[in-house]
Amino acid sequence: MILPGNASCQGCPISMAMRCLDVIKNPVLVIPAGCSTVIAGLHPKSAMKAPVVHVPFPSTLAVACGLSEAYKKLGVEANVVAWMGDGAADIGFAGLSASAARRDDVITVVVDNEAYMNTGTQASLSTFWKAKTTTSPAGKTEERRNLSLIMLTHKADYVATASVGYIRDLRKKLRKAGEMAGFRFIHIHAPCPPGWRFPSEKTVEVARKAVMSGAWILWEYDGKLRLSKAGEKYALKENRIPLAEYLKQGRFLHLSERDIREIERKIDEDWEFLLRFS
Amino acid sequence: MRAEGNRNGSGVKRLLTSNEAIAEAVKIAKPDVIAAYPITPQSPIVEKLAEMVESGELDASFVRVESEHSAMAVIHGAATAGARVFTATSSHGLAYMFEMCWWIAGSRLPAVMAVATRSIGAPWNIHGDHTDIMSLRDAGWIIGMAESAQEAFDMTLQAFAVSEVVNIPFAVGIDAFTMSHTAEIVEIRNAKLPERRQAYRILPGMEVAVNAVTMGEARMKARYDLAIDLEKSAEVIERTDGEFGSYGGLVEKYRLEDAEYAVVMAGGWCGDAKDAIDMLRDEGVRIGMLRLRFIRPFPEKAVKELPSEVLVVDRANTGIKGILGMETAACGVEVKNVVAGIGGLDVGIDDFYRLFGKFVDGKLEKVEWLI
Amino acid sequence: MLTEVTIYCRGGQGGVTAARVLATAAMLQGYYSQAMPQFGPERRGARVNTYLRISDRPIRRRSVIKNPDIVAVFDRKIEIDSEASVVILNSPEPVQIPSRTYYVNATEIAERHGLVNAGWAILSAPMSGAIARVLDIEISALKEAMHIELGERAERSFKAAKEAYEVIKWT
Amino acid sequence: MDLSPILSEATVASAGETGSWRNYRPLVSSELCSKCGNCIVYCPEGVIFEGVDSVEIDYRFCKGCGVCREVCGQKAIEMVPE
Repeated sequence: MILPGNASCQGCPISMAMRCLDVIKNPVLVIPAGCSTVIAGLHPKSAMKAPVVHVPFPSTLAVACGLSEAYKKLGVEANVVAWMGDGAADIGFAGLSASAARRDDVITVVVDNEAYMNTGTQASLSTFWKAKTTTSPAGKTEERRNLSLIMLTHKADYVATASVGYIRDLRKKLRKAGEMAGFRFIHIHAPCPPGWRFPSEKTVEVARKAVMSGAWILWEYDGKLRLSKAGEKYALKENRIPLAEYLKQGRFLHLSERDIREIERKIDEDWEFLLRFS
Repeated sequence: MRAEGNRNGSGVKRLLTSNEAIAEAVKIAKPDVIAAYPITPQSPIVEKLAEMVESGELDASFVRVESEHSAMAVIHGAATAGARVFTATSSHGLAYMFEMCWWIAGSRLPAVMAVATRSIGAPWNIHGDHTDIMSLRDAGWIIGMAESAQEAFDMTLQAFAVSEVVNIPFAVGIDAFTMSHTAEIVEIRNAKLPERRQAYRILPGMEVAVNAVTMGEARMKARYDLAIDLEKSAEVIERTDGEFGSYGGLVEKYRLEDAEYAVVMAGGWCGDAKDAIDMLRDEGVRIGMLRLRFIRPFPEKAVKELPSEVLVVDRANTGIKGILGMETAACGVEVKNVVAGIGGLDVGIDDFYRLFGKFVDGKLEKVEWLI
Repeated sequence: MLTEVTIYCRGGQGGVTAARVLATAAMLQGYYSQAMPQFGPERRGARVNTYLRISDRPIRRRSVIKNPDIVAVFDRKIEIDSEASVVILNSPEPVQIPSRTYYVNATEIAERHGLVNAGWAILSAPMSGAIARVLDIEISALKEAMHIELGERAERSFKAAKEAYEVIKWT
Repeated sequence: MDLSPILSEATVASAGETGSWRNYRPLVSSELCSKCGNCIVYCPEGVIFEGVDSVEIDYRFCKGCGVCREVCGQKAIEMVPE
């Protein structure tokens, strides 16, 4: 799907996730501004072995809807994939919500690296509490927004979280989404080596530690909410690794013991809250 | 009482507002995808289209979006896939979709949008002027301005025909309320449009990206091509004029042949101004009007042929000047410029009569505001 | 010849509909016509003007009517601030004003025909009947116009319009 | 109409021969490699393929990130300075 020799950084989680798109038949990608724009290829070259429609930030889902409606009207078989980062999900949230509410026949993938990486690591609504970014130099003061939970409350046809640390689980979820119709949403946790300040070979390890520490929960909803096999055991706190293990990233080096305990408390709350829907 | 006045023409006669006339034209054009967000005074256009889709009169996908930004984005996507598309907006709606207006033009996608031209706040005002549609000038759209419900109907059909030949989106302007909500007699002509055509479409299986990040001269080249093609669209507009009513192409020349004095205007208030011109003509004043039917491409040739005394009456300003005043002056024509009718301020025949009289008497300042 | 009519009414009374029905009826008789609501957010109960133009020549003007030939008043409580030579009033009895005045009890006719919505008599039908009579529009054209503009509501409305058309008096 | 400014064609090396970005080169031990495929699916660049005895790496485009070494359960990949 994504051809080698592309512009992604070393150890890029987005590129890793983009490779998984090959499980989807007849894809047409809609990509707003973000790292994915650059990774997908600079003019006059494209790195994707699929059609790509590059669009401005907040238009992503609406353009995807337009393509999907037109293909249906013109009798063209297609799987329109709106592929975006957490930045586009922030600025385009009204369009995302409307698309889900309309049940547009679109697969939405948010590769969430928890900040605006393409413009130089500014805080997003997904940025973790206390994480350092260039616009939260002392650590972000607000909570991160739980995007996938919001999409779940839209009762979309399919909602899943995934992680580049569990690529087979991610591929399975993309395949499942590709074989369904309706509004499908996949939220991929995508640890970013330069943005989070960890070595490029650690992308998978950091992603897995997020899941193993309980900081990123793997689940899916297709009418019923279930924890995914790959991460279900971390529902039990005693199975989790110490959170400090996951937080060994440049953006969290300033955290105190108390901060870490506070994050742990927030994570416990997140689990409790999510499991009410299952 | 009986009259025969409106019996000419072959199509069915109906009493329609410009909003309704546009909806009827769109129905004939058979778009595949329509997307819209309501805004006064455009809403009746898309309400009518929604009704037509609901009743099966029109086989189109009608997408109810949450904003004008998304309305333009939906038709952008649908046009990319090869669909015939339509939307409508006004004022703040146009401002909100502005970014996407640039994208659909830059992508060279044919599309048609009706703009019920309305003031942009602040302060709040829902009434007519041309401030919204004039903001579209730089985006790379063809911009037409109708004067009557009949012309709104004809121009909407022509818009599809022209846009799909030149691969440039086309906005049809109608004045808020004085046109959008005013019912007039419209002949529903039996126009037939060719099948949808466009320079490219994006389909599954293609290994191609559209609008990837450019470096070097590609963006400048794209912008230059669009500018040139927009200028050249004048030929297509002139050529197709007769197929959709006969108006004279980019401009309508009213009593201009022997005129010493010329008034340059656009939009729905030109009718009142024409009545005022007739009054002055009856008094022996050789005055006429150049009605700009198009703002883009700008009718430079016709403007350059104007007599030496020119008054441009504007319903939108840039700084202290009127926008059309500035555009006309940029063609090398010496102009007097009046800004009037902002925020729906009514300008009637008597007002035009007095204004034109002052112009003919040489008593107008270079730029004046009719407040 | 151009005839300009201003309808004074309150939002919800059907002034806009009346103007449209009359413009369509005039069109059916071969005239050019134009129906123009007062522009702005309509609010039920608030005073609104509606404008109607009929002419044997194309109508180009779209500005509001400042000096109407005829004024039709749907609600007597609305002050008539016009010097129009002809006034058509919704009133149970004649009213002495300088203009040539026609009157018809449109409210009573509307109520009797069940043309009421949320406690408001809908006056478009009887008043368009009354105005049509003054404008010399044929009853058959009015009937057809009502069918075009009102669809299935036309039948009952036309009965009320016809009654007003027949009973309108002048003082 | 010239569409070249707005359309782009799919191609390898859209950002050039990215092997030149590499500071460390992953070397695969054919003795240790079990061809489990972990490195193949996790390689961000998609430049690791199943070979005859072990996985093989297209060094023309490998950026040398080292993810393959980290996900290898057999410890069959080592990163050596270029």
